[in-house]
Amino acid sequence: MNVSHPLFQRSCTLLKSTQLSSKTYQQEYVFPELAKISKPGQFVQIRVSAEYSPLLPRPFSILNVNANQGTLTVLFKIFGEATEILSRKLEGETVEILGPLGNTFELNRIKKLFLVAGGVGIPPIYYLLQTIDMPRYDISLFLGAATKDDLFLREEFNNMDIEKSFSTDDGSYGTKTLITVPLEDALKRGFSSSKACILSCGPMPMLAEVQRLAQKYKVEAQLSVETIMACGIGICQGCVVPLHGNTKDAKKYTLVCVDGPIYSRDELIL
Amino acid sequence: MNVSHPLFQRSCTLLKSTQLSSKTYQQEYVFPELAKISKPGQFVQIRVSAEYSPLLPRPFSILNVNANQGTLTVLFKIFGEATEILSRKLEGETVEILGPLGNTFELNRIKKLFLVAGGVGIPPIYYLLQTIDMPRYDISLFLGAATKDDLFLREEFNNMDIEKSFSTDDGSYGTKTLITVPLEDALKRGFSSSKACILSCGPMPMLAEVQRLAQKYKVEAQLSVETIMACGIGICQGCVVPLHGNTKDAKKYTLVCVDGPIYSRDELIL
Amino acid sequence: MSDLSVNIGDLRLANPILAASGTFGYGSEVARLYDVNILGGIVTKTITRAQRPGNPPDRLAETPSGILNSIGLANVGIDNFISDKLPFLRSLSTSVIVNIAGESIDDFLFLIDRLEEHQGIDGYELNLSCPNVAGGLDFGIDPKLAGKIVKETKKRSKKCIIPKLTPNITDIAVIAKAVEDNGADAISLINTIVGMSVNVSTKRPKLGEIMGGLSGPAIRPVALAMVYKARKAVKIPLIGIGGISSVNDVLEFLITGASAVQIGTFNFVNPKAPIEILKELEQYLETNNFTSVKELSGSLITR
Amino acid sequence: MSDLSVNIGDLRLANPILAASGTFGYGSEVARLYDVNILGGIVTKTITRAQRPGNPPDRLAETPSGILNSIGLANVGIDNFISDKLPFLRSLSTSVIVNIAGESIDDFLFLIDRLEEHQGIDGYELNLSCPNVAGGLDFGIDPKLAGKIVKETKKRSKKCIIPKLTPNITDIAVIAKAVEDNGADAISLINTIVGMSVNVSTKRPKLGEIMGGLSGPAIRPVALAMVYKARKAVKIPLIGIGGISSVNDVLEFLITGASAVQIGTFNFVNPKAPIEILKELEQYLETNNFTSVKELSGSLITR
Ligand SMILES: Cc1cc2nc3c(=O)[nH]c(=O)nc-3n(C[C@H](O)[C@H](O)[C@H](O)COP(=O)(O)OP(=O)(O)OC[C@H]3O[C@@H](n4cnc5c(N)ncnc54)[C@H](O)[C@@H]3O)c2cc1C
Ligand SMILES: Cc1cc2nc3c(=O)[nH]c(=O)nc-3n(C[C@H](O)[C@H](O)[C@H](O)COP(=O)(O)OP(=O)(O)OC[C@H]3O[C@@H](n4cnc5c(N)ncnc54)[C@H](O)[C@@H]3O)c2cc1C
Ligand SMILES: Cc1cc2nc3c(=O)[nH]c(=O)nc-3n(C[C@H](O)[C@H](O)[C@H](O)COP(=O)(O)O)c2cc1C
Ligand SMILES: Cc1cc2nc3c(=O)[nH]c(=O)nc-3n(C[C@H](O)[C@H](O)[C@H](O)COP(=O)(O)O)c2cc1C
Ligand code: FES
Ligand code: FES
Repeated sequence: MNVSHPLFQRSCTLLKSTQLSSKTYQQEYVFPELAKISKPGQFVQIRVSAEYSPLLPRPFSILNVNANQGTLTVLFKIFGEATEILSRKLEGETVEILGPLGNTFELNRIKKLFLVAGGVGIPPIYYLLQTIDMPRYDISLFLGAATKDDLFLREEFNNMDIEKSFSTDDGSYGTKTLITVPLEDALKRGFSSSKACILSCGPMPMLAEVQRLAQKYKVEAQLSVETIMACGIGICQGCVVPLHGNTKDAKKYTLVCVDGPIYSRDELIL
Repeated sequence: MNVSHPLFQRSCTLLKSTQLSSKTYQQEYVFPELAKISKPGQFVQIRVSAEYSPLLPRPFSILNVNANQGTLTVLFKIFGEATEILSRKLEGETVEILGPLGNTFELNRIKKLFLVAGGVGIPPIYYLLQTIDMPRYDISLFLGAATKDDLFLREEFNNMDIEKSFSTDDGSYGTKTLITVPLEDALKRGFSSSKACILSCGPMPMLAEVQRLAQKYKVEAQLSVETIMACGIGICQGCVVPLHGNTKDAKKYTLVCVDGPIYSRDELIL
Repeated sequence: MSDLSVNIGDLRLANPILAASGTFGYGSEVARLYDVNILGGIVTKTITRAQRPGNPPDRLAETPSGILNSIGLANVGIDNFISDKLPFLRSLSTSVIVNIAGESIDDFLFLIDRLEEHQGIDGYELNLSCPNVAGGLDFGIDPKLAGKIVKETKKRSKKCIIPKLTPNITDIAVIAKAVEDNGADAISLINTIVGMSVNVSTKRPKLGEIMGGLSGPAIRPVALAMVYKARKAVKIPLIGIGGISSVNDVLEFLITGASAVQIGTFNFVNPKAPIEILKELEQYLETNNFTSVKELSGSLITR
Repeated sequence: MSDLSVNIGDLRLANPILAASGTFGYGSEVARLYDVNILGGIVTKTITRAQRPGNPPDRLAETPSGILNSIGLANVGIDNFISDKLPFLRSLSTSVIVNIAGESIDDFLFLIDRLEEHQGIDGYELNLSCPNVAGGLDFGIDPKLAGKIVKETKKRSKKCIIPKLTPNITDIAVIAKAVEDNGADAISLINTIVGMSVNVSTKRPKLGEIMGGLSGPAIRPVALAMVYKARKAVKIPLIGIGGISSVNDVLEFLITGASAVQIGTFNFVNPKAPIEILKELEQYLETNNFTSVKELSGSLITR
């Protein structure tokens, strides 16, 4: 953990709230300090209410920032109480936001990108695509979700000049299959192992399968995981995932909030 | 306690919310079952939120009902969390209301009414005046509050053709004195003891002084008290006030929510 | 329709949703709002030998997701209970469990003997959170005393004897075991947790008695852990109590090992909560294809 | 300006607001957000002899106005603490209290001996909620063992020794008295309350370890009652812990008899909570004309 990495907490005004689908919202907040320094893959902790319920802030990936206008955008799906309350915030209201948190993707020496995202794992991949010089890379995008509604930002992705493949569990958009199926097809087709990397973000079962495929096809991978968090800054020790390379007397864990959320291919037991 | 007394609980729509002063609101709710049967002095329990905070419903006196339109009106001052949340309700929103609760004033054989109310004790007195045939009584009204803003409904009272006296602690409206001072002046002037009665509602210290004066000037009184409540229907035993006539081994208490909130002059230790 | 009935010793409850002692009066109060026969059972306010006026006010204070009370077992006493309250309870088709407390074993036996003379009672809940005047401490924290009360009361009645345990204890399993060993038909747990709150502007405790009992959703995780520990310690049925506010909460207790539950504080928040929750429980069982609610009890997967 | 300093044994804290063990890491994490020297003191995460990876996930679950955790004393171990964490702590001007735990008295003494070799430590908090492997139960529930740990550690260090008590006990006064009698300089209370929560859709406990510790506003009334009881039992200073979220909560603990307080769970809710509360405390003292915060401590009016 890099202690000198700057961190900010402040009350942020909601500038714009857009309902993307029945359960999905995109919200833009004023947070100039963060907008200047955040990187793709990082997240923020949002405290949705000053009450005791929900007590803890909730982690959300950064979908995008606008450094000039000093704004931060997140995209979220209503799961439970906190996301429900957040969805009802009106423009002009404020929430406490802490960030930027966590690490970022590493693109050194990489030319070929397999981007694999599912559900609420889509935002970090979107943010990444906003920050890189797309023509410099050979990009294949794989987006999956339970249903069309959860395939967030599909229009924006459709407008990008990259190779893409969409899939849904119910076939309501793209192919009716798990996203890891077209991924494996692509991996089978071959790639330059030294310059390729899978970047993936999504639910644990999806990441586990991506990990398996990356190992099988011997391609590097960076996997972004989600766990239950309390503090987001390494002080509660709550957000752990088991690491490979356990000694025989004790398991080892990593703190997702400070050492993650992004891990290289073989680090985690998923 | 009269078990057969009808009682209703339902989700009630807020029809109209009016801010009377910086901290005071008047709200009209749809509650036809209650509007048909409630009586002056009775109250309702309002659960302001479905969350755990505030957990308990809060008691509010009935300010008025409109049996034809099936509505209930309450008037409240922002004290803490529950009243704050209630004040922010928008027309069309719903809250759970339970009522009618408690007993009512008894006007049998009474001709001369001394009505003494302070602060949030004003609503029951207002409701009473809406229901009685005013010309049949000789009415002297004494309204007191900390400051002008808390002298709720003073315009409405001013429009009534009865004798009135206003006082505030800071002199911002009416006389700068405690309301019990003009009351004592009036009692000194004399009245027909057998047909007179003081009806009073307000903070405990005011009620204690009204009790003292009523005893001193030998006039009947009906005093409406407030305590902290949980259930409002006699099942928690929380809302007690000590009764006179204690035996030597144990104090006796009365449940304000079912046996009160209105008690005759000498019943309570105030 | 799934079978909602559950067995507590020889007592068959129509469903697992009961109203908790001290939060439902003597049944008649809530009967003004709904047909209380819908409930699986009613546990009365604690009845003592003599009428008790209870503690001086204030008796209530709100805390985060909970309430503190210091009612002090205010109740009408056994004589008034039998003459004024029992007739209504007897008229009900739902199960009636009378909660009793005393300051000595003799008190408990006296109360049972008096109540045994009357019809309409389906079982006894022994409130062991009452201080034993001689020893100075709660009956519920002394396994020997708790066991003895159960053993003696069992001798006086063939009805269900259900000790109700206090959570203010180092190891609930010890007491649970003691009452099981002495013949308890079931165990109710938990009673309130000792708590306190201060009015900062007056510098006085918010409760007249200084300390009181904490109840409500705040204590639910504590209650659930105690049900879990008791479940591992004993085989008799458990009745889970503490902070239940929704069908989800009921399911947590049943899955953890309770056979039935009691709803306490939430009767004050929403008096119709027990019947609303019962309806949701029925729907849950239907949707999830349970033949009987009994299948849920103890279905916790721990590995 | 009112005097904010308080004394805990020989230790003078600049103010009564401390960060609680396990909720503030090793100090450096929160230093990214504000100058931690503003605090009255920092209590480190519990340090053990060996590094501990802690319990399997999930380690956290939210409950009404509280959270459950089953971190399992995950910590870097004494060696890494001394080499990697102590240098930063030593650089601070605020008081540093190192919280230690062990499975035997020997472990505690070993840890103290190692730490005594180094500068920058102002006191030790003894986490007595750790299970004593031999006896199987927490040190904190056995007055003899708790007393003995205090007595032995006192022999090894001249610094403040502050046992931290568990609330999962029948009578906190007994343990408080035992540690006072054996020379404790102060008492911290309370640690978390045993609790549990179940994921109804998976039928599994929400925590990997099944049970965990409840903290946050939900437990505040319980903590306050324990401070009240301990205050009546002992004369040494008390450090109040449990659900503190605002200056009002701090005042409740001080009035009830605590000399200082620790903020735990609220560091997760709002990492700046301790310094915001401290500012409000200063304002409160000014507005209410207190010369010193010490005047508040134990100012509860009970009649
Ligand atoms: C690093 C990270 C980035 C995330 N990014 C996004 C995002 O960009 N968009 C988005 O919609 N969601 C994102 N999530 C998930 C989001 O945090 C949860 O959906 C949210 O916490 C649910 O809160 P709730 O109160 O609405 O639901 P709850 O009722 O609390 O829970 C619903 C589900 O969320 C899980 N959950 C609850 N609390 C937390 C917590 N503190 N941390 C993680 N999971 C929790 C629960 O286990 C449960 O499965 C991210 C999570 C992490 C860890
Ligand atoms: C029979 C009765 C009739 C009332 N009628 C009115 C009315 O018409 N208009 C009005 O503005 N207020 C009325 N009140 C007072 C009103 O109930 C309180 O102002 C309200 O409960 C405060 O809630 P809060 O959460 O806003 O404040 P809190 O922060 O909870 O408390 C503020 C003050 O209200 C007291 N209080 C808190 N909870 C309760 C409770 N459950 N019952 C009673 N007092 C409580 C507290 O002791 C404190 O002094 C009445 C009270 C009673 C008992
Ligand atoms: C106001 C109040 C009064 C209570 N009185 C009694 C009582 O007389 N006897 C008893 O055994 N339990 C009594 N209890 C405890 C409840 O029955 C129940 O065990 C406890 O409140 C926990 O459940 P809850 O969180 O659902 O309220 C009382 C609880 C409250 C809140
Ligand atoms: C995530 C977490 C980790 C904790 N770790 C420790 C610990 O290592 N040692 C300890 O003595 N107490 C530990 N505690 C207990 C706290 O220090 C504190 O006593 C308790 O949480 C009550 O205070 P609170 O309600 O303000 O959190 C921990 C608490 C939490 C929530
Ligand atoms: S969320 Fe607290 S350490 Fe990661
Ligand atoms: S408020 Fe419950 S008995 Fe009166």
